[in-house]
Amino acid sequence: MTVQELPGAGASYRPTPPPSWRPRTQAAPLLPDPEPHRVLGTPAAEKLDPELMRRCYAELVRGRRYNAQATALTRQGRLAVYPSTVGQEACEVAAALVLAEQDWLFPSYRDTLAAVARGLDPVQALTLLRGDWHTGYDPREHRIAPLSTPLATQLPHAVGLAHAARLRGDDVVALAMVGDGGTSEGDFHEALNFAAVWQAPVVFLVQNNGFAISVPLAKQTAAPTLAHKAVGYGMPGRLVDGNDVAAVHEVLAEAVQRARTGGGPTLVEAITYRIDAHTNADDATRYREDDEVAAWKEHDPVELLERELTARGILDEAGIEAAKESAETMAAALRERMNADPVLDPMDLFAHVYSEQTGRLREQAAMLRAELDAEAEA
Amino acid sequence: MTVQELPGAGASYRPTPPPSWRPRTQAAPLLPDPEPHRVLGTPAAEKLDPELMRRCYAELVRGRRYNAQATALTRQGRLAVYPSTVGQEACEVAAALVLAEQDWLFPSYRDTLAAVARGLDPVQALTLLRGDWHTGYDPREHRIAPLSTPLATQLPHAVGLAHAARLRGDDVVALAMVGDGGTSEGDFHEALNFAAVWQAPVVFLVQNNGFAISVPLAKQTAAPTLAHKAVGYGMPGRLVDGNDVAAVHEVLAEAVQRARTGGGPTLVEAITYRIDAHTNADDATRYREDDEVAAWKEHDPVELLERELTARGILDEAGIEAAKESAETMAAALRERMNADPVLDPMDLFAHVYSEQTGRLREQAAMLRAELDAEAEA
Amino acid sequence: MTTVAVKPATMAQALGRALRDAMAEDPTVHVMGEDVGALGGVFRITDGLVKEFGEERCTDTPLAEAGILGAAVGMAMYGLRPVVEMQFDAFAYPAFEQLISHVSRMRNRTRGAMPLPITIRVPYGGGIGGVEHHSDSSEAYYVATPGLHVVTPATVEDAYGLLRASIASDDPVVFLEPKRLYWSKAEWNAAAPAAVPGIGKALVRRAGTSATLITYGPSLPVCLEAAEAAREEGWDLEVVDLRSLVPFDEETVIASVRRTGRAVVVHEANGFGGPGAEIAARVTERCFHHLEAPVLRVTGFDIPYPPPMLEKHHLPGVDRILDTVARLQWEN
Amino acid sequence: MTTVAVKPATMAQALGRALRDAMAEDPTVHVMGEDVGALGGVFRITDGLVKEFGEERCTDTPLAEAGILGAAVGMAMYGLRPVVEMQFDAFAYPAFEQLISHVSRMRNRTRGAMPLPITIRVPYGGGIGGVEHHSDSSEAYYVATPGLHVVTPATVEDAYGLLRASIASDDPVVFLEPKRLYWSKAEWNAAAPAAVPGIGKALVRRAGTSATLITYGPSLPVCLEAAEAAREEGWDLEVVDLRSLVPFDEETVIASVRRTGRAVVVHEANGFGGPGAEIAARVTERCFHHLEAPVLRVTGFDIPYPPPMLEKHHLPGVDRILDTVARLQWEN
Ligand SMILES: Cc1ncc(C[n+]2csc(CCOP(=O)(O)OP(=O)(O)O)c2C)c(N)n1
Ligand SMILES: Cc1ncc(C[n+]2csc(CCOP(=O)(O)OP(=O)(O)O)c2C)c(N)n1
Ligand SMILES: [Mg+2]
Ligand SMILES: [Mg+2]
Repeated sequence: MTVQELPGAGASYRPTPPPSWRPRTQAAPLLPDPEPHRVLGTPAAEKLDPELMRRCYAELVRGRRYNAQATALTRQGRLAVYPSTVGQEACEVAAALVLAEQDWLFPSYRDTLAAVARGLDPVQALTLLRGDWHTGYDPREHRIAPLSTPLATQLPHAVGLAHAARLRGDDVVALAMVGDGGTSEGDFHEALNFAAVWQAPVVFLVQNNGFAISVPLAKQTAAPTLAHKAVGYGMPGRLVDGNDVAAVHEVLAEAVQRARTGGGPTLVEAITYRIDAHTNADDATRYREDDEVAAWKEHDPVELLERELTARGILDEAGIEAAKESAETMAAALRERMNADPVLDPMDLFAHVYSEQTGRLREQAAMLRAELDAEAEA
Repeated sequence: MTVQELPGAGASYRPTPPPSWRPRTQAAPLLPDPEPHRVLGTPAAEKLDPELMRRCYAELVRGRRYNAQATALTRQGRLAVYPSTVGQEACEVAAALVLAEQDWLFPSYRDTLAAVARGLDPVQALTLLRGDWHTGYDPREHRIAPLSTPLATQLPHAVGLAHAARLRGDDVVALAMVGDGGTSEGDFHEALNFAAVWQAPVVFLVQNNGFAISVPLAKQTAAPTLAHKAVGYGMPGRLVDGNDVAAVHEVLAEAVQRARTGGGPTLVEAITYRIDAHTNADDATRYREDDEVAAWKEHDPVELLERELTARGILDEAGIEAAKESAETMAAALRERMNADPVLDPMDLFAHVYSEQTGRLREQAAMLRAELDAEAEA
Repeated sequence: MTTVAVKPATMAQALGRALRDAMAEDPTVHVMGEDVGALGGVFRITDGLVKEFGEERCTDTPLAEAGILGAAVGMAMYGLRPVVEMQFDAFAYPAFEQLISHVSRMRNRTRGAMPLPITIRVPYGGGIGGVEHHSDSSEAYYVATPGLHVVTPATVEDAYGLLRASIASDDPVVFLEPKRLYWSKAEWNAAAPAAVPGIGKALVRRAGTSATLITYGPSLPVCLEAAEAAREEGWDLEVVDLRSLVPFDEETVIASVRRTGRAVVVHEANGFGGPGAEIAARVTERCFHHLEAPVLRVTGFDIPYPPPMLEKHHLPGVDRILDTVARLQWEN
Repeated sequence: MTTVAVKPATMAQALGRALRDAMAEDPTVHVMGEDVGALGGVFRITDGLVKEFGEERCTDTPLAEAGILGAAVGMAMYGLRPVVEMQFDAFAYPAFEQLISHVSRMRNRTRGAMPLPITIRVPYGGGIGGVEHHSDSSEAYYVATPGLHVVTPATVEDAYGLLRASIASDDPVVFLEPKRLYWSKAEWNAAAPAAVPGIGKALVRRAGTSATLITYGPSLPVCLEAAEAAREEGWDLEVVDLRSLVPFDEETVIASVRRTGRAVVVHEANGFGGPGAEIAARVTERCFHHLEAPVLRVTGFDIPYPPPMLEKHHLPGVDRILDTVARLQWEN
């Protein structure tokens, strides 16, 4: 066939999309907010739910106290390590309070506070960090997945669980937490993509606290914001002031509602700051300036809320005192209970590797048993 | 401290970004073209470079013939497997021609044609697929990385190489090819993120041919387009008609130029279609309709260009014949050379595992040597 | 369903049937992976499942192995029983962090509260002329990971029985399918296929007295052939099919070796640090005074898997097995 | 630079010095990883490098291990010599596909045209009270991957010497750093630190006649302590430090075992499918008639790494080593 014989040569070729091409959605999903969303200190604060805000306040105060107590426990050798969430309490608390009873929380290794704010016994939340067994609670009982140390690996779990629940017809939303650094991992990408393709009822909350240990955000990404990453998966992305508990709660509540009603996943980036070092073992002076920390302390999540609520008459002196007191009670109990040495059974090492012990494990267990007996005799 | 003592309580709180927050770039990077970019059949075709277009045409014809020949070789048992690029020749050819001598190409397992269009001996390009040694050429000599079978794994290599070249002050751009399916892999994400953070001179070319083996794009992503993924890395994303060689070349050339001049990476999505089955071993009728294939055949990259060039007088009957003839010559030579059994030295199995053979490998080599000698004697 | 009497079936068919039966019996069984839907998998093992059970139970996932396995973890956390297909051995590597850090440890991490009954099907091994990355024998990685079971069938019957048992297990199972046996045929009663009650039992596939060949998966037919050929040399070889590498059925193996006094381990995987090392070390430990010669190994060389045109030199074959048997110090 | 005479140094300091010297000598050496810059790494091994060599030679990467190793592959393809830090053992798992499918195979794939001189530093092992995922002994995975060298120092001197040799190697090296020896001290001549000419030579760290303890990395000090304690029981134990698992210096090990007639392999990694299996199998193969007893192993149990409060029960200790030595059939 020569070109002369071709039908409609040249100009008649229509510049339309090729046959089976179509954009996957009609338009690009909403681009994230250009500025972090805020409620406190803005006119939107008029509509705050006093009951919810009082609960948030109590949890923030408790959370701050919990952080202080946990860090103190590291100094006393009662915790092997503690990654503090001082400065990030608004995210932790909002993530916990926004979920319904039947929903699931997928915390990262830093997020013990979210688990505690959800109602988990602080001692159970800290079991791992204490050097005790890897998980201190039954995840199914609390609908809190084990704290995930390998970064971003919990995100596909959240997607799978939410997907499974929907397949079974259950009303369950999964909220998964991850840090700014964790967004660079392949698992972040794969999880968000699966969630969007499956329209799974998941909410991804990125706590952008400015650092992955020592690595600042500028070395982690060149994106305008982390929320912009949502675009590439075809899901909505939201940007929120992570120290404004009302704003975080609002944005997460919308996302949870979207997920619950079949609207699929949402990526939320909360801008916050890690006031303490990465963990008690870290030396933050190596990689950041005190000035920056001081400036962020002026934007403290507890104070922001306290100021707003007192200004609006939602909170009074008595309420503040009551919150403090309840926090002290929690801290005292925690301190006391953590001061007792936990009793671990070495034989547990072999008890849960498989549903049934292999011959090899039985043999090894017998060896350890004999050693322990010999020790006890000596 | 009570709330009364707090400075500027309530209304005076300014809704500004928290202290160290700033968007990483002033604005979101350019959103990808809403429609695939086109040149052929549009007014933009006025400005086509005749010389370049004639080269493209010759390579397209050669590429089509190469594909046919390679598929024929699978039927004759001369290739173990062949993933055809019939229908995708415009992408393959443009990717090859857009690069300068010193630049690097990172092909996926499907992209032998791009390597051939870059000047690689077709027999060397097909060595792997023939069942012969894993790589048939010296990557450094041709600046073509080995064909990458594990999907998307070549993308971080391209980033690292481009970064290294820039560190050494060399003018080198790396162009990495990947399929629509490959964009779901974690390595895609990590590579694009590294490229953007490092502002590495890399161009990522996604050939969206509608399928990952049998899995259609709709099960792969919910993004508006794959080009939208660029947004989340803070790099420009472009969408182009992958069957319009002039458009692909133009978009890639811009991206290569941006990379070369320090502008960092670009993600290009080329919308195209795999006319043949996934490989000769695949049965495409299991997962797609003939109608769709037929419609895409109407949007054939070779015909589109031929039509445009003849309409514009850039190509005449003689030019068409010459291209065909050169393609036939290539095919005949390829056929003939592939008909000879390659001679492999079994002892090569041990020769390149390490720079120096370990004792264990020497022992194993001796064993094989003895077996071969015994066989030869028998 | 019409009754099908004993007639030849392929291992691929038996595997497919096992999936089908498991899904039919237990609504929590979900099959997922790349191309498992309309295509039926690149080896057609999942053929027909999407038609019978729908896309929700047999799901074509995005192309991302860590995502697939990670999502399966979440599904199992919610009480489902995912059966994941990894398309080829080497394409399971991207999922290794999920596998090692989560799949193998979730039960232990939660003191048994959160078992993960996930079956990970991995077509493995060579001998099919596959180009690079399509013929790895990756079992050493799985074997070295506590918390996983590692199962591999060598016969049509076991393909069905062991896969059923693996899916039924409350523990994660890496189910290694010997690619080159997919098309192997045997008489098989498809009307009443037999499940294997549990995993962890080796079988003596051929009784013998001179020495024991210890093997599994793709190397079983090679060993049986070698045992036949060995008769000419005057050796009566016993052949043990491990069927699962974890649990490793020491008792069966050790009983055999104590009987024969000599043993050779045969597998395709690289020798150095391969499963044969564990088997040889353990058998020696427990049979030391019964052994007339050290336990030897016939394995793939310690090299990356070769290109198709050279793979025959790499794979353990009858001759190499016989040569090795000959080195078992018969003069003693 | 002021001359520093022989004085105590930690393994961490020696490793840092090795990196510094390698970078100073060879401008193609680049250090990269998470937190290797301003922080100097979580173990401070890279402390000071960014100040001396700038961010381009000592680079804080995004948090993505496959990306780090994949980028290093590309850099090595262009002629650089990347030294990658994986922050902890378990956090190297996301990079396994890059490691197995590319790092270990690129040279072989290209018939030697494209070697990848990459050093991958992996802090490994337990005994530091690390919470989950911070104490894995992952060497079995590396050992089972042809194309990689696997090196691990046990002394301050070797930390320097072997790391220099690894960086100098044209092959990819997985350099396993025993975490709990980071702060171990020894007299060391920092003014003239000695490079090791090449990797692959084991060392007899203690001569003895009764039996050989074969070990490496974190277990060397434990074995030396056990050897001292064994004197009370009347055993004079020889202790061999492998220093590299690949290449495995068979000759040194075998010479020792042939001399002593008995051997115990000691390592922290899980026993089943661990490196000790290979060592035991091979030593037995080559020393069969010299052995008075089977080669035994003292290893971590076949379980996921335990929580800090239980790790002492898991780790091979002096008593368990002596108990095992006692099982070497002395009555014979
Ligand atoms: C896969 C993996 N790689 C590395 C680490 C080591 N690590 C622990 S926390 C951390 C930084 C995490 O930063 P980010 O995600 O921002 O969370 P943040 O600590 O700020 O809460 C790193 C690198 C890990 N836990 N997992
Ligand atoms: C990591 C990995 N997983 C799975 C495969 C098996 N596989 C080979 S090609 C292919 C589909 C690739 O689709 P796409 O990326 O769209 O490229 P195309 O084949 O269309 O060129 C798959 C799943 C692989 N090669 N690598
Ligand atoms: Mg952070
Ligand atoms: Mg495709």
